[in-house]
Amino acid sequence: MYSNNGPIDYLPIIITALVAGGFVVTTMFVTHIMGPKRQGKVKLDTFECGIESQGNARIPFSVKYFLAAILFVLFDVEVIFLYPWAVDFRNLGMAGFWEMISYMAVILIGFLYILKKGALKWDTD
Amino acid sequence: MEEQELLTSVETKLRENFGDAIISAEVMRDFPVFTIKRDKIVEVIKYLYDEPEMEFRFLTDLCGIHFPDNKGKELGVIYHLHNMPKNWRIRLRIFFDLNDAVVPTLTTVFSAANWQERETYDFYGIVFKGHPNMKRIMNVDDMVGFPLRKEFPLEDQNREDKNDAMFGR
Amino acid sequence: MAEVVEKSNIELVSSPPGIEGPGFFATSLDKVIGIARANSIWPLPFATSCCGIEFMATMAAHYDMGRFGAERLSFSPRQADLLMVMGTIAKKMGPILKQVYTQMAEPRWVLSMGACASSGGIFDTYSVLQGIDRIIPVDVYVPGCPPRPEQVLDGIVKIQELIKNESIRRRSRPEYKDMLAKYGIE
Amino acid sequence: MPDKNKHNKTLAETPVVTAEKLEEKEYTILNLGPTHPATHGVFQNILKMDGEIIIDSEPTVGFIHRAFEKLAERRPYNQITPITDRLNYCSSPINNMGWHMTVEKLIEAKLPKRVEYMRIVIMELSRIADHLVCNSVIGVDAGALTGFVYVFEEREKIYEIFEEICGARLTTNIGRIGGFERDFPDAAWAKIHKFIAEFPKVLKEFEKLLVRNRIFMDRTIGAGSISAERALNYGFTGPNLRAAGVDYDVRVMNPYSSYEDFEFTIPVGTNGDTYDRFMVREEEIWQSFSIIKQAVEKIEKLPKGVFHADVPDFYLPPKEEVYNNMEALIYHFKIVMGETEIPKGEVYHAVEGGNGELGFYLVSDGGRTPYRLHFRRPCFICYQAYPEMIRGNLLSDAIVTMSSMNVIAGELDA
Repeated sequence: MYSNNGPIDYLPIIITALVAGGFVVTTMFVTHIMGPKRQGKVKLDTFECGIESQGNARIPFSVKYFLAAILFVLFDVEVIFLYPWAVDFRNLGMAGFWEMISYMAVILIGFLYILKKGALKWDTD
Repeated sequence: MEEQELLTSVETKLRENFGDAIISAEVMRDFPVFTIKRDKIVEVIKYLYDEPEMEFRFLTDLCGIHFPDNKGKELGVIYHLHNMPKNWRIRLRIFFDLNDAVVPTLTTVFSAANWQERETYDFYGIVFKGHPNMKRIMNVDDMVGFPLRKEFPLEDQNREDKNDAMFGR
Repeated sequence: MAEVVEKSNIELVSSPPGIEGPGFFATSLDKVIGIARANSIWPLPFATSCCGIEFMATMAAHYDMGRFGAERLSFSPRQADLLMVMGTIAKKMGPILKQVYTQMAEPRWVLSMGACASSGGIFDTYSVLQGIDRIIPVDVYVPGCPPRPEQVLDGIVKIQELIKNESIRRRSRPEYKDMLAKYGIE
Repeated sequence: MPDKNKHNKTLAETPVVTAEKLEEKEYTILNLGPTHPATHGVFQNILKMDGEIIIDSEPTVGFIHRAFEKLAERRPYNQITPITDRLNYCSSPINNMGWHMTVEKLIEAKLPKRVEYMRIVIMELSRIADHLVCNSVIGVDAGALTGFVYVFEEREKIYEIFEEICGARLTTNIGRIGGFERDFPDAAWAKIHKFIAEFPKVLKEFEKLLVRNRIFMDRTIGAGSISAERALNYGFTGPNLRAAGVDYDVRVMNPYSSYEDFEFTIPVGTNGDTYDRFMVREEEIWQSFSIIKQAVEKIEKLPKGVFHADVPDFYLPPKEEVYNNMEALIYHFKIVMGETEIPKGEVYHAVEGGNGELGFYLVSDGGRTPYRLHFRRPCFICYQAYPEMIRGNLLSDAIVTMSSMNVIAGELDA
């Protein structure tokens, strides 16, 4: 059932990678050449709806922004590990199923902890 | 008609409490109009606000006016008050000299007066003493002169393509 | 069923002039880039007053500016090609308009919609800037107070003509530089 | 007073910014500047924010100040109507007719019933158009764009009715002092009947999209709320005041243009937040719709052909008379040159505009042009309360609050 997959079978992947990478490189190269470059002090200033900007943007902001972002990354990585399982779902059978359930249970406990600690509560100051 | 009765009732009440501060009282079209001395205006309005029979609890409008030709009383401020439950509307007017255009502010009684006083200052140069943020609201902050005074020209001055011959000036 | 009109009146974008032969077609790079830019304008709606509401009608489904490729509005000058100044520009607004125009990426065009933006309109008063061409260069003026949506679309088509026939190197030529220097924009 | 806004913080609980408190905690300053899409063009707010919660806001206006009042002092009475179009340009017929009624009050002109009913049809149509723009833009600012596109199609139909009558879409300059410049053409009546037949279906669709929509309710309930007592102190009128719970409507309080012949109810909200303003406007559209139906029935019963009152000093005689008989020619010339005698006096007349009580305070010294004309602009007066309404709310609530107050730049910076 398995064809002896020699290196030739990876050709389509290489072609798509080349096309994708090539598209990005060429468009950046072409726009860099085509676009006229007129750098002026006012143009490089930050856009503040038309008025000069006062103060700088580098001031400490509250931690809940960072928490929301990092927790998203965490649960996103968790979903990535489900993909290989989903591909081979039938063959892994019940054993695979219980493994994944225990994997997700561990992360669920972490999620409950987050909810209890109120890390995602947005309205508090 | 009922404006007349409203006029007499409000006038008698004001005359009792403020005596000579009420300069004149008459009915114009359908509005009882009172001309009041400048320095008593906020007390009169506060009295009309608190008095149980009067209860003028709504400031409809506040605007300035400029009569260049009656000396000593060039600038004026006009207040429109409204008693909503009984639907009574009255107009109070104060007039004062062009050079000491200072009027006590009404923001202590009505927050609605905040911007309207700033606009009156912007247009007529009438300073409202005690106003939290007394500066121009409509025009550029460094504008010289007060545009709605009669002698201020209407047209944009640095416009060179409009020769007066065509406009009969 | 209404009988089908043989020649449909929808006029497809005509291909640019070029040398045609069996199986190949050659035209200048300017033309191709011009068509690409003309049919994908990202307008910045600098809408201040009544013309802004008429612009909403132009963008809505009935007159649909999206048919001309100008569907995607960009409110930041960084990704805008066309600055559409709509409505009265007071003297207080002048520096803001000039700042937004200067911060637009090249190549940029300006469409001044309405009599107020083009020449101060009926408001010849102390507080109104008598026409935005006193502070920024303008490519197309659309008359009217407010102009009908069809007039605005006609202005957009005129801008598309300008874009199609513009050479790529115009923006780095000296004439363009000192034209902008006249407005104090370096 | 709604004790809790949607982030269950009362106004008292929100951190009041005192000078020393400011120093010890660094607040982010955000400039919600003039060219921001949600500010409908021309307002600037410097927001002092702690994270997402707005502590204080400092609005700047006047970016399209066009000196209406100075301009009005230089124009004869007939030429001021085009200026009033550009006050609240979402519903310019209401401003025009407000101005005409002020002058009619000055010269004490009596209008025939038919003219007043025709005026009511036009005013209610433009009120529907104004509320349609405002409600659909609340949807756009909360993220629901489809409502906007569907509802604007109906608004185009209202524009077509205006076009049939006066030739213009947005800045209509409709009507004259004393009535209308011409009778409504039959095409206009046909379009009005078609509008009456087709409009409810689309409005129900729009309401189904937003009114019970979970996301929309979460976004708008409790956002930018103001209490009735504070709203009255800030001089609110119109839908913003009615949403706070006060049933004040100029059409009912001092009926003008024979509004007393119609039955319509005044929708009133409870806690004056964005959702209430949305619902009050939505209900007002239905009420205006029923007024239009009643007015059209009443007009059909009245004799045809009457479309203006007899006001010789202001109403231009028809062209065929001007060219044929001497007297009409003299009147035409006197009106255009402004030689007709205009009574002296002070008049204040208020009209229920799209955003509230639109007042005209006219001082006339008998001259060719008004001596002083002051517009009581509801937007200008109610936008003062914006900093207090959004304190303690999130930035996204501030955006929705601004569009729900329907602040129109032209009316605000007159």
